[in-house]
Amino acid sequence: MKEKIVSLQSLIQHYVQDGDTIAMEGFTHLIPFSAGHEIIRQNKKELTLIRMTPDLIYDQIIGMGLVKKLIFSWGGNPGVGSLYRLREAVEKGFPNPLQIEEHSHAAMACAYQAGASGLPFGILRGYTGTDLAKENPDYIKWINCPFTGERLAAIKAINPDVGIIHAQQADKKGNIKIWGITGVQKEVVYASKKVLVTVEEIVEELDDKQQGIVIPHWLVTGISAVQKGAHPSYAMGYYKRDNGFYKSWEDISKDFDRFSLWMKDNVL
Amino acid sequence: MKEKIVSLQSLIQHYVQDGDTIAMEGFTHLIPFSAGHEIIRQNKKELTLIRMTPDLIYDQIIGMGLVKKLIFSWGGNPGVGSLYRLREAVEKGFPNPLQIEEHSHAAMACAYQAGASGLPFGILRGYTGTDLAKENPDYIKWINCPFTGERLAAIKAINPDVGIIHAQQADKKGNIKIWGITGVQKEVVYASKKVLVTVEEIVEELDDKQQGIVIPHWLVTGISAVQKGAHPSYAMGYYKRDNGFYKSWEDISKDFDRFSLWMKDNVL
Amino acid sequence: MEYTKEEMMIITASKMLQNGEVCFVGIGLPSTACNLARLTHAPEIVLIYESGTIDTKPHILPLSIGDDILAETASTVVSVPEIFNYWLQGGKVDVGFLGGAQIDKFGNINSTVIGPYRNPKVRLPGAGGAPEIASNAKRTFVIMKQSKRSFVDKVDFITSAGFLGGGNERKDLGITGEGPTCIITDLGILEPDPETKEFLLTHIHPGISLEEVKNNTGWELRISENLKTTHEPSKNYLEVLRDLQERTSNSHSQSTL
Amino acid sequence: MEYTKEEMMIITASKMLQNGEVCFVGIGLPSTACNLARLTHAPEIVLIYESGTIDTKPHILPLSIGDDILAETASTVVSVPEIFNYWLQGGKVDVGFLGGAQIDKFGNINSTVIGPYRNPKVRLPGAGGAPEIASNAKRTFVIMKQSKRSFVDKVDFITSAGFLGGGNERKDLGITGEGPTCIITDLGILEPDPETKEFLLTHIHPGISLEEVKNNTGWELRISENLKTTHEPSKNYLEVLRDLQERTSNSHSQSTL
Repeated sequence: MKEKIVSLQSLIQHYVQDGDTIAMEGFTHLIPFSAGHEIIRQNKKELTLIRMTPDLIYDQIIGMGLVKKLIFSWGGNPGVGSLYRLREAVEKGFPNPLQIEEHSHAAMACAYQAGASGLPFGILRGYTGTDLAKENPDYIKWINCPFTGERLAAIKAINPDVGIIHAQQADKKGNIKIWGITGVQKEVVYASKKVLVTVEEIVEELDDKQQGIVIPHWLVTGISAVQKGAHPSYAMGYYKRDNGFYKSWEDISKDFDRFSLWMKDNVL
Repeated sequence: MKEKIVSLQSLIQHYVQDGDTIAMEGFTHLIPFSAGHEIIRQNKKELTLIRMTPDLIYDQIIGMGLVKKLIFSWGGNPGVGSLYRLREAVEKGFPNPLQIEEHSHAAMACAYQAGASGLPFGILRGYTGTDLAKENPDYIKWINCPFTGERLAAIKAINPDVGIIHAQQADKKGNIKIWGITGVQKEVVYASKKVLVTVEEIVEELDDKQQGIVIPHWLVTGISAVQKGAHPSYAMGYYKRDNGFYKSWEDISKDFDRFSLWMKDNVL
Repeated sequence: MEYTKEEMMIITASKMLQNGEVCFVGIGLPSTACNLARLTHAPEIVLIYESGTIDTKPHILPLSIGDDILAETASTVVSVPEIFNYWLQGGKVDVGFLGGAQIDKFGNINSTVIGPYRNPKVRLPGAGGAPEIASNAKRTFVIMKQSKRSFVDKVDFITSAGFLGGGNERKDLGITGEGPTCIITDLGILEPDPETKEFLLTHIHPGISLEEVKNNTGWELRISENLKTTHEPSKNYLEVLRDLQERTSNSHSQSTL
Repeated sequence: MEYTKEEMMIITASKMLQNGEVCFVGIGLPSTACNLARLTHAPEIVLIYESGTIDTKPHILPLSIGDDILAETASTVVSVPEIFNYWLQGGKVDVGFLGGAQIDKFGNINSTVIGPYRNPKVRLPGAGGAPEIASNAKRTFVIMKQSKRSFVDKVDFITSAGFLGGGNERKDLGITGEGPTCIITDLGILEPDPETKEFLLTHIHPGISLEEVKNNTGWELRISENLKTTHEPSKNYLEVLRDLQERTSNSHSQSTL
């Protein structure tokens, strides 16, 4: 596509393929819910999803049976409890068996950083004595510091096929501005082969009074303007986190039929 | 000392010792010239100085015979030519022999980052085939990626005894605000055992409209307000780089007697 | 003033924190205890959440680790890699404050699975920031409700290392942080034996019997020779805590949809 | 229009750059050539300086790599670790543009010492960003005045790897970037033989004799069978370049002391 700023439908249709490895990031803040919903509507399948905190959006995509593998570091409903669709997939293989690749936050941030830095791995002082390291030698190994001999963890880099984030603003050229909690979004942008961004609004000039980060336009593959595109997560300066909805997800997601109905009514 | 905000004289006297390893950073911007001059006036000796770009300030401290070792990655007068005091120390051992530990910028940034991250080394895809790596096995080694087998450089971490930076603002509590080019200042602050900061001004509230970084007060050991404390380098928002002076340094520093006279007239 | 066991636990935990300490805060009970400390005896305590919010001063408790209230009231917000690399791993955190689903007699925490890892009976949320908080904070406090199910002889899965097999094992493996120095529960306080690193009951909350504590511990709990009774919570702490929880509850029950 | 050899070199170099390319710029001649390209045929070229200034559009040339003018006209400013990790090492740079004190027939650059490293005759400024620009940019251009002293058979010190000993040595060692694809000088353009990677003269500037080029090369320079003559600089390029240099010179001669 020639145009960088397109409809959400077109953005997902052109740049997300069945079988892709996709990182949708946003640490509590700016979670790209609308983009995730469009992936569900377009029935993109056999996905490997990457996210530090899968949150409700991945619970939904997993519950819809579109995910074959999840790479993550904390899979709960923050402050509320479980992600029941994720749990059923792991505990009962329902609606599909779900492979998992599991990290700690520090290790996963390290893996993204390595990916963004063009390195095959990152190093971490951590994981010593834990079972996560013992269970997952495919992506957690040990190296010795060549100067001190100290044993440190080596974490395999993460380089998604597609990185998807939500941001407050884009200008018409496609430069992106994010402020507030920026999580690992910068790292995902640099680590991913394709970068898709939904934004609250397209502006003439990016707000340069907000402390935040700018992502230069030539790193961005495609952009779509989606108001409230992070709800029930939030977009600082636009709307607040819908903690009430996060709490109500507990009951919606617990039962598959109720979940399916909710998805039908609210997403499909 | 109980007080965090003190005179420059007191700052250097209390927190800098003979024989210390000191990093005074500021990548072209915000170079802590006044702090360096105070170190010269107080005749702190046997110093190990660390700076990516030694710049005029280290040329001066070296020329005054106070330095035993320099850790750096580019030692010139930017856009002008040589640092003659540094050159004479290396080429002729005058006024003292100078040990050097030499990096590329990427490797030195990596070493600071490792230091800031509490790691004994950082990894770099670089240095392959270069003589810097061959000549300096004490701090440049090679490791193999435990996942891909790729050979990468390992750079020994830098953790200075004292990190000194210049910033635009401090508030009364001691929080620091820096904007414009921030170089490796954040890394130096996190990597150093003591952190000294000179600032253009002490303000009631930090300017939160400027895109930049905030260094929380409890990371800062001591602060001193020094107007034009970075001249002939610059402080964005306060004064511009004195490129004319940088050019004139060529003639001042070439000849030791002229240099000594200039130091006597302008610094001592 | 009357109080619940949970209030006793939270207030006791909050009192472990000193003014001026830099504290890496987990969500839930740790966050409640840390903010209570900030609103009472430790106004200068520095609270850091793994979302990158530094020195945050929320007037209600965040539901998640990255609520807007945390960013809005922070001195500065940094990226997630920076919080883990420069702050936690870089040795800038005095106290890590953790919860968990299971803990064992050597202070190892499980927040990953009940049952076998590859075939779990219950899949829990997982590690999050805990493993590196547990290893890289200068010391850690744990706050957990005591029960036979959660205080076990051996955790099903070591998510976060305590003293591992006990004795010097943690130190010998090169883990830098001191480890869990106490477990604050709704029944008392457990602290490690200096040699074996097995957790002993060192404080019991007022009105709680030793019997009750033992019945809610999944290993043969040893009692310190020097067992003390914890101080009752004062009216002030109870009022500040209840106000905080009420403000929080009002705020979280609203959906903005 | 009359022009100097230096002008010919800078203008020829600027023409190698394509609109839209992301270019990591060294100070001095590379910076002049890159900004000239931006002010003529490549208005959308992205210039990145190692000070962390991204997509900068200075109206005068910076004297240093981190002049205020670079920060003021940048799309965004990032830290130095970020520019080297995420941009250069992360593979986001199309063209690295370098100078140097010495270059050899395989495009290896020396900017460290003349004479032995431990006992140098002349101590040069050193590496700076060059080694990783030379290895991690997708390809590199080199701009240097040609002379027997600077174009040598073998450099005294390899600061930045070109094709090392020639042939496939660079690739076999796993260096990711393609390496120096041309050396633009005041006398012509040198490009590597596809097999041996030895640099050959492929273009000669108008009015320059082969004799002069050979006399200013420290190795037995081979001439491409397909030698071309470079285009003369147009009036427009010369005027834009001279204006830029005049504005720059006026600005840099003022001391603010």
